[in-house]
Amino acid sequence: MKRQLILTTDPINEAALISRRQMSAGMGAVVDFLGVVRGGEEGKTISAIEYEAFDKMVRHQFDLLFDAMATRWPIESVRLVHRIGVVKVNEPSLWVEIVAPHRGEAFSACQWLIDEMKRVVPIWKKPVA
Amino acid sequence: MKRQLILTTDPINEAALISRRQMSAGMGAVVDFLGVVRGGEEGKTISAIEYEAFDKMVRHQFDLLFDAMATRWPIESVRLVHRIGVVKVNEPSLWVEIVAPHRGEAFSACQWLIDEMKRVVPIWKKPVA
Amino acid sequence: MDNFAVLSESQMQVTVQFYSYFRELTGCAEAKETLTNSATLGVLHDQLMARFPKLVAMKKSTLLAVGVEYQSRDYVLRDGDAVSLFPPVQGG
Amino acid sequence: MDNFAVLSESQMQVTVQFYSYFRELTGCAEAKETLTNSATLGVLHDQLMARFPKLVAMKKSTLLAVGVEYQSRDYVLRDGDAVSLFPPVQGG
Repeated sequence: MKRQLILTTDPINEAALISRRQMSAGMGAVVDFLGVVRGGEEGKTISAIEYEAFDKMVRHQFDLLFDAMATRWPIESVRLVHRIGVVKVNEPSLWVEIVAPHRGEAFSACQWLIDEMKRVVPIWKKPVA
Repeated sequence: MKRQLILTTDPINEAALISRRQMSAGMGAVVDFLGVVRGGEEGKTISAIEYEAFDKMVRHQFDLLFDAMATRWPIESVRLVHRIGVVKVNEPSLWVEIVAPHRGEAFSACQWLIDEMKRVVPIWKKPVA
Repeated sequence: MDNFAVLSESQMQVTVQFYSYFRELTGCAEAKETLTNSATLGVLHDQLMARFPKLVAMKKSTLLAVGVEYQSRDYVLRDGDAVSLFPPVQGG
Repeated sequence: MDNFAVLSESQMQVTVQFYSYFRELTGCAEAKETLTNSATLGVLHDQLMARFPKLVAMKKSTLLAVGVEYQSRDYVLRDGDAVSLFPPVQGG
């Protein structure tokens, strides 16, 4: 399973990421997820979210998650970009892509990865008024 | 809920579709699905799939599915492009996008729409050797 | 009145479209069928299977629509209805 | 040996990093703690809660890591271990 993890303070360039997608002839499904900073968190209006990461542990924990995905689903590739630092409302903070033979495993793996990320990957949010 | 359905014999231009996405400040999740023609269907090597559609009924059945989605999930927009005619191996035949406040509903709605499409929308496949 | 049979007062005519490999099973894309007034979709389906025996093997999985709506075999047809018969759909 | 206390043979020292709002609760990003040899992560946590009482309210939801791995309170620490304490994660 090919894997790519990018932690970056730069804006997420969805078009560029998509243009660099590689998939072989056996692959039938691509699921892309984009998480975008919402204008209101828990009823309060915010202008941005500041993301903090424990970088080295983030990389290790994602590696463990990718290892688990590779044993569980016949995925060809996973790519994940998480933005760190201040991300303004309406801008994406997370982009995830799964390429797999069939849609069932692509959807399952994508949702599992995001759920697990929110459980074990040391990234924290701080709303910016 | 905004809705867009495109049935086309032209190639699916993912980058152009993404560049035309509109989403408001309350939206936090975008799920894009791309279905791609695989090189082998049921063990046989193929070069393409020919898609046939009962166009008028396809549009009506998608309308019914979109109506059901609007009552079931707080989705802001659904866009679906299905290619008709001969689609070569490695080229996308289907593109679906859901924009919603949260990822749970975006994933659920996207998977539901594709499952229902495969149950009720009159489009058929014919492998091309 | 090309292609239309002369109907008695107790008869009606419907058009039938075949899709996907049902066209290969029947050898045609469209047929016109004459039925007794108020005949059901099930009666039409039986009549079509008698005329096109290769449809019989697909009986259980055949999908039936009138216009752009799915209908069951109980559906009561009206003169001029546009019926469609097709195998399970498989888009995507 | 700046910042390092003089240790007896039965003692060890670990560094502790705080993340997210734990830094605000403790007023610092990093601390050094001296412990008895073979003390567990739970002992360290208790010692930190005594030193930084605002951590007590977060006790149940505190995540503990040594290096880049999560560890339980039973984990036996070694001299020089890099420990991290943080609240539930919430990326995405």
